[in-house]
Amino acid sequence: MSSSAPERLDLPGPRREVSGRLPWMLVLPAVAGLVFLVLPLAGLLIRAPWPTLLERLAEPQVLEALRLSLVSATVATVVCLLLGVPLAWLLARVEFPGRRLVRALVTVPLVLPPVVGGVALLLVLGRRGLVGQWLEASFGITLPFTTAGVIVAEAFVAMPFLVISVEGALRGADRRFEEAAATLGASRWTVFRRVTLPMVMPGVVAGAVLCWARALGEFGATITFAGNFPGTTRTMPLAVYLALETEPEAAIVLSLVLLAVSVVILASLRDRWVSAP
Amino acid sequence: MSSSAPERLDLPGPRREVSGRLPWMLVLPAVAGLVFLVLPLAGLLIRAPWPTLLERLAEPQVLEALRLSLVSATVATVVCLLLGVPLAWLLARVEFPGRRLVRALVTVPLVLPPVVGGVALLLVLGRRGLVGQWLEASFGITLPFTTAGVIVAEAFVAMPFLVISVEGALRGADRRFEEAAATLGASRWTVFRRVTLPMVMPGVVAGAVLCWARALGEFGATITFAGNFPGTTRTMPLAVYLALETEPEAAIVLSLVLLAVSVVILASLRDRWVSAP
Amino acid sequence: MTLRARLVVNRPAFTLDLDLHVAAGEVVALLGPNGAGKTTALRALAGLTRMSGGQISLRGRPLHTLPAESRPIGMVFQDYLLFPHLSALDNVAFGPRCQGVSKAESRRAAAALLERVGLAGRASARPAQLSGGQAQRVALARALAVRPELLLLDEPLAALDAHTRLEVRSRLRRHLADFDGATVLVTHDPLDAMVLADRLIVIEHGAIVQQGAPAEVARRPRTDYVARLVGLNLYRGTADGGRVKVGELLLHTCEQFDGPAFVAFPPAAVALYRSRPDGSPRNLWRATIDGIERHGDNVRVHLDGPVTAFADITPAAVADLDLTPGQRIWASVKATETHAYPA
Amino acid sequence: MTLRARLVVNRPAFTLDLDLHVAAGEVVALLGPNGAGKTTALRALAGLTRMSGGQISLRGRPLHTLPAESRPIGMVFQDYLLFPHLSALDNVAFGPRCQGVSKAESRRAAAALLERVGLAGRASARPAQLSGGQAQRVALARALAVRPELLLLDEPLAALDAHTRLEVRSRLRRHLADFDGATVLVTHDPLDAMVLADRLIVIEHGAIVQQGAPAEVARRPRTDYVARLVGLNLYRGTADGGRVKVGELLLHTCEQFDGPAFVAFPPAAVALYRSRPDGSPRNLWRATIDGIERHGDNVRVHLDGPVTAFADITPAAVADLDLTPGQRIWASVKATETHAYPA
Amino acid sequence: GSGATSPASEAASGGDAKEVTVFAAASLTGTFTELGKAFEAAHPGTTVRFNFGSSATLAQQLVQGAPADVFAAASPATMKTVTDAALAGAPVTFVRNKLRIAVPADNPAQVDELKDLADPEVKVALCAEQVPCGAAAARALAAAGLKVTPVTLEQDVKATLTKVRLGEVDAALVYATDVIASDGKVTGIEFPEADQAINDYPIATLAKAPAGEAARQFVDLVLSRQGRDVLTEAGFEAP
Ligand SMILES: Nc1ncnc2c1ncn2[C@@H]1O[C@H](COP(=O)(O)OP(=O)(O)OP(=O)(O)O)[C@@H](O)[C@H]1O
Ligand SMILES: Nc1ncnc2c1ncn2[C@@H]1O[C@H](COP(=O)(O)OP(=O)(O)OP(=O)(O)O)[C@@H](O)[C@H]1O
Ligand SMILES: [Mg+2]
Ligand SMILES: [Mg+2]
Repeated sequence: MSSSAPERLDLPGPRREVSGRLPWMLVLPAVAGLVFLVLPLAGLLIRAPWPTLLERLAEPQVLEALRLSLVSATVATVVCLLLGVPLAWLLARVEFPGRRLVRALVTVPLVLPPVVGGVALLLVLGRRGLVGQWLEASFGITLPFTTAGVIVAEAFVAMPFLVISVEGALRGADRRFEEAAATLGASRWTVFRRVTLPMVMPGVVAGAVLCWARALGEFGATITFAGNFPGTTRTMPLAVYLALETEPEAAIVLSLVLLAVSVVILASLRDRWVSAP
Repeated sequence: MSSSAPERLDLPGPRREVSGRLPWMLVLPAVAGLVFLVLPLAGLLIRAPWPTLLERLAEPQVLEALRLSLVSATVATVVCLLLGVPLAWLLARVEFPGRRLVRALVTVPLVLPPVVGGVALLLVLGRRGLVGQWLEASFGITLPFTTAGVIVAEAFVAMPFLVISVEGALRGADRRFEEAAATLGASRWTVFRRVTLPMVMPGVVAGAVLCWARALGEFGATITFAGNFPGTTRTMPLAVYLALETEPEAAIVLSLVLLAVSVVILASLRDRWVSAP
Repeated sequence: MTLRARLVVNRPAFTLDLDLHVAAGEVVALLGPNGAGKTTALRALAGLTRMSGGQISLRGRPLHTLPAESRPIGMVFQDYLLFPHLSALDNVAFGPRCQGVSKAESRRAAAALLERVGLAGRASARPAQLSGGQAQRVALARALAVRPELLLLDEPLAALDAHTRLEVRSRLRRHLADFDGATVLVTHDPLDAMVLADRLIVIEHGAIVQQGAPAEVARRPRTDYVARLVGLNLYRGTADGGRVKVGELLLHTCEQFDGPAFVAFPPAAVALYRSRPDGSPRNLWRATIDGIERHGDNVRVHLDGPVTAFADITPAAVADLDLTPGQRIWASVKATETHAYPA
Repeated sequence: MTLRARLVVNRPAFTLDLDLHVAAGEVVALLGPNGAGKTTALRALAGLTRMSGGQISLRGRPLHTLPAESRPIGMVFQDYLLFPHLSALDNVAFGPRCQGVSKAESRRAAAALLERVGLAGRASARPAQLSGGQAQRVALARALAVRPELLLLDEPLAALDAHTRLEVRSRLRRHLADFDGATVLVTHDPLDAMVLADRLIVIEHGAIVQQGAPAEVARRPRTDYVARLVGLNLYRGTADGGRVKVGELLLHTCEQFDGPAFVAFPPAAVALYRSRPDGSPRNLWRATIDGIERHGDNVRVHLDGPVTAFADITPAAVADLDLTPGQRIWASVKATETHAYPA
Repeated sequence: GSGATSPASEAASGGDAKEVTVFAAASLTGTFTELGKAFEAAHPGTTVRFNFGSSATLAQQLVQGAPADVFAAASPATMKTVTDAALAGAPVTFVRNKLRIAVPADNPAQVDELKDLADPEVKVALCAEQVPCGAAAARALAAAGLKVTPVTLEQDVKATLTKVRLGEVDAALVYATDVIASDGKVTGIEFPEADQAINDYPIATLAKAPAGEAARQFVDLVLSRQGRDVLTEAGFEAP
């Protein structure tokens, strides 16, 4: 026996996990949660006017809104990454007085109804706003009614998602690797860039996905702050809302387009990023 | 010298960090991000009608809406935790065909404009909806226009935040601790409950905070699916919406109340939870 | 036989293929250089690494079809893996709790085990507050707490200081003696292996290269790795009566046989001379000094030449001979200290 | 003096207070039982643990005012802490990169260092794909790559197998010999300490209990921990000429002096008898056998009685005397093997 | 709370209706709340519960089976969605709303009449054509033969008004009621073409109104002299 050729294991099923049976205590609620999230989508799919769908998709206005949505959500996510990851680092790694309050303040745009968020942005960055006045006088920059305004509104609403996800990831990361990097002469910036950031990359990706998705679906703050004009500020959610006023079927089609595009993008991107480290 | 009494270190500043100077490459964008998130709040504060604020706060309708908001957001968060944490576990720990697609589908409620989300919920859970019909016929349960409906709408919109945060935390966690638990005879359920969950608690807390805050600010899906009845379904964001119709100043006051309450709750809760492990 | 296993694990640049038979109450030590596959073998036994083939049976029941949590094993990991959110006591009580023992009873048992490893006073400490060795001892207690039928230890004593090590080693030895299941122990320390194990299995590159009783392995190493482990110079050659030809060199030995052979002699048996000696030692060759290092109370000299060898000499001899690296020198070993055995 | 430090760290249940002076080119080994504070002392030197007091100066410049990244140190951690997202090569190249060396140049230097620790073939492996000992060697290379003035090693050889250990130890020794900075090394292995260090510092409970040249410490241990480390039986008593009173027992020694004294003798010097012997040994007492374990080629017998002691005897002697735990027996040591020195 | 069953079905199960559920356009929030109080005073024991929202959302809810007694919409189009589904009886127009040019109190662009809006220097906000105020604005501009390029097409009239209140735009076309509700922060300018673009507000009782009789009584109140006074005071015009 001890010199027999290695035998193949006769295991039940092709993908049997080493660590045992799946616990129904977890699988049951997980499936329930999934159904809860996906079922309403089924409702939309059933109601969608399939015959006219293709023809509607060909409308240039739809493509324009879609393009604008994707571009502005992506740029907003980049802005959020540039500002939000450092902010998360500050909250997770630096002790300063009032940190608890600051951490709670970061969630403000989440709690604020988006329309009020838009009003608040107007009060600050609008033509007569605190900072907006000065921006216009000094640099000739006006944000409302421009694509830049859409990005600002989306970034404002979506950034908390990024900050909170990344902060959670940073707190969960083993700080001793950062210590090891420090003994190798790495400044805090280098530590952040070459050790901390790569190690919390799954958290950053998760946060960026949340942020991007939230920006893509943003409606209230965008229309309030940036307005709604085809080509410059009318993103898909705005088009959907207006369609809802007159023909709900069209709104469903537009929503499905938005969903399909985002699901395809997320499904093709996330696993590659997430499984990297 | 070698036998001198231990001398106190003469360090500059009271809280000097061991690991060196703060890198401006991080602090600068962090502060910029913070200002960006908090400045609009300042705009609201400046515009708020302070003299009438207190008297408005005493209105029973405001307190009612606030109570309803807090209760429904909290119940929705509990629902999301019960369903969403297992779902996150499924996505992070179990290999199954189509996992990538499922992971992308989880973000659907994020991308869907909330009003369309509300319509979708009506299509499925409404009185004439796919599941709603059956719920009413079999159990006499109707969800639209009830507080339960508010909770359903909020949970639908907020759950992706929880799922994605927790999944990120799970992927970041060291799986070898789970292996160690398995060798000690722990079933996957026990491993989850006693090892995985405590280790990713910061991630779960971050997710729950996001989820709660998002549920608290939820407007579009709620008004569409649950309507806007004082006492049962009129949460603060709906009250803000109506106030915008009649007196915009009142809307700002109501928003500030919502913000103040949530900031106080988050500031008092989160650090305690987060610093536990 | 309690444990009969054939472990096959294929990895891109590595294949493990071992037969492992451990009797009830027997302690088998797995030795081997870094990367030999010792940890992989333990993980396969525990059900943590999927086997590409083979099978495991414990007391006649198949084990490889069970998930890790249903295998009656206790395991101590190379880097402890104590649960960071639980106190030392709760780490140890974890296993019994999973087996359905009541909370109070589990904690009592855990406290008793912590006492046995000398950590009664640190029961409430979190792993992050324990020193390396304390953590290792808690991990040991945690594995013992499940009363396993098969105990797997991945370098259980590596992080312990000499003092504690001695104590924990002899306690572990006593526990293993009481223990009627099989034990597989991975260690780098030949002393641990000699003291704790009834049998040694030496693996290199995923395959067994030598096994046997500790004394047998120590006397007759069959690979360079084992020879260094037990502190012998080892060569492979061809025996022809009382002489073994190793490369250019002809070594005289006590044993008489023909055919492929190993020859071994201890570094302490090597004598060094500045000029060619006219004495009785039959085995004499010219060598170059490659390096000199302190080794315990003696000095170990690395020799290059027709064979590479270590020689252990006293510091006084180093001074007398005025040895320096690069120097040419004569080395000799008496035939009576040179042992040959069939390869 | 290159390094002069007074390290004070206060923790709730632990205080570290050490004076540490290391000359240029000197290697100091920090020994001590688990939890003595060795890692804490290294972390304080590296700037990773805040000191409650004291100061550090290296080549006359104050070090304790610098953040960790500005201190010219290299450190090997007890549990490696290799960056999981970088290959072995990039882990080693990390330090030079931080010092502003170009990418290509850093990688060349890193490849050379990996070669030196025998891991040229695993340069592109991620830490998760390395075995324990491979990881340790990469960590060593990573610390050497920054060309530090002060090298801090927290058990750098603990996870290496005996074979590799010998090689890496002698390479490390050569590197330390070339190295003109100060080295502080934490180890549990007396052999590592003896081979690598010019001076030993033994700490217990956060304070120095003994220091000196390895041979001196080995000959004249001053605490139980050190005695076990170097393999001696040690007692404290009062000397009165050539005799030392240890509790009830009077031990005769070669040395002559008065006052508080330590007495030490090796386990191998203890002879055991079934009945009271009528011989020359002057030091004789009645003992109980507390335990017996294999110890290398010999057997170590644990004795209880007026003094607790270890005796090393041959397996043949065990068979002759038919020793069993619990048995009463006579133990003796010759006065010539019993050394006393002032306490 | 009382969340398990909807307020309307509670009323229905009570047999003798004690509760009237009114779905009303958000622009009716102020006036209908006042009328509700008056109704409750006149019919002791009966309560009126309002569900204010965008007319389109309300119509959607009704089509999906929402239990309601009365629907007051801000446009005939949304009412039509409901009547087409055979959910409501014949609707009656109870008020009309006329457009005004709204400018910030300091009128920075010196706008006095409709054709000033065509000046490219003037930033104008209009409602989107999909919502009633946008449709009305389009009709008015068409009647005047003007081509106006707005900077934004808002989703509802309040959002349009907000832009004027905060001075983000120089002018906008909104309803007279909105100007009156703005408490002087916005100035309203009447213009003759507004007569071509009047918006009708229809009201109807729903076919399966659980409150039956009480629902009709509420509609009667809205159409009564008393109702008309409350509505015209807020800026609405009688049909
Ligand atoms: N997760 C992994 N993926 C790929 N290769 C791996 C992985 N883990 C280990 N290996 C490789 O498998 C081989 C065996 O590794 P293993 O950890 O079993 O060695 P070991 O004998 O325990 O060594 P050590 O004494 O250093 O702990 C090594 O070549 C190692 O590089
Ligand atoms: N983060 C911490 N918080 C509180 N106590 C700690 C912490 N880290 C270590 N200790 C305690 O400080 C003491 C010294 O620990 P240290 O790690 O320096 O010991 P050590 O000499 O390195 O031991 P070992 O040989 O086991 O590694 C121990 O009692 C330990 O329990
Ligand atoms: Mg290993
Ligand atoms: Mg240590």
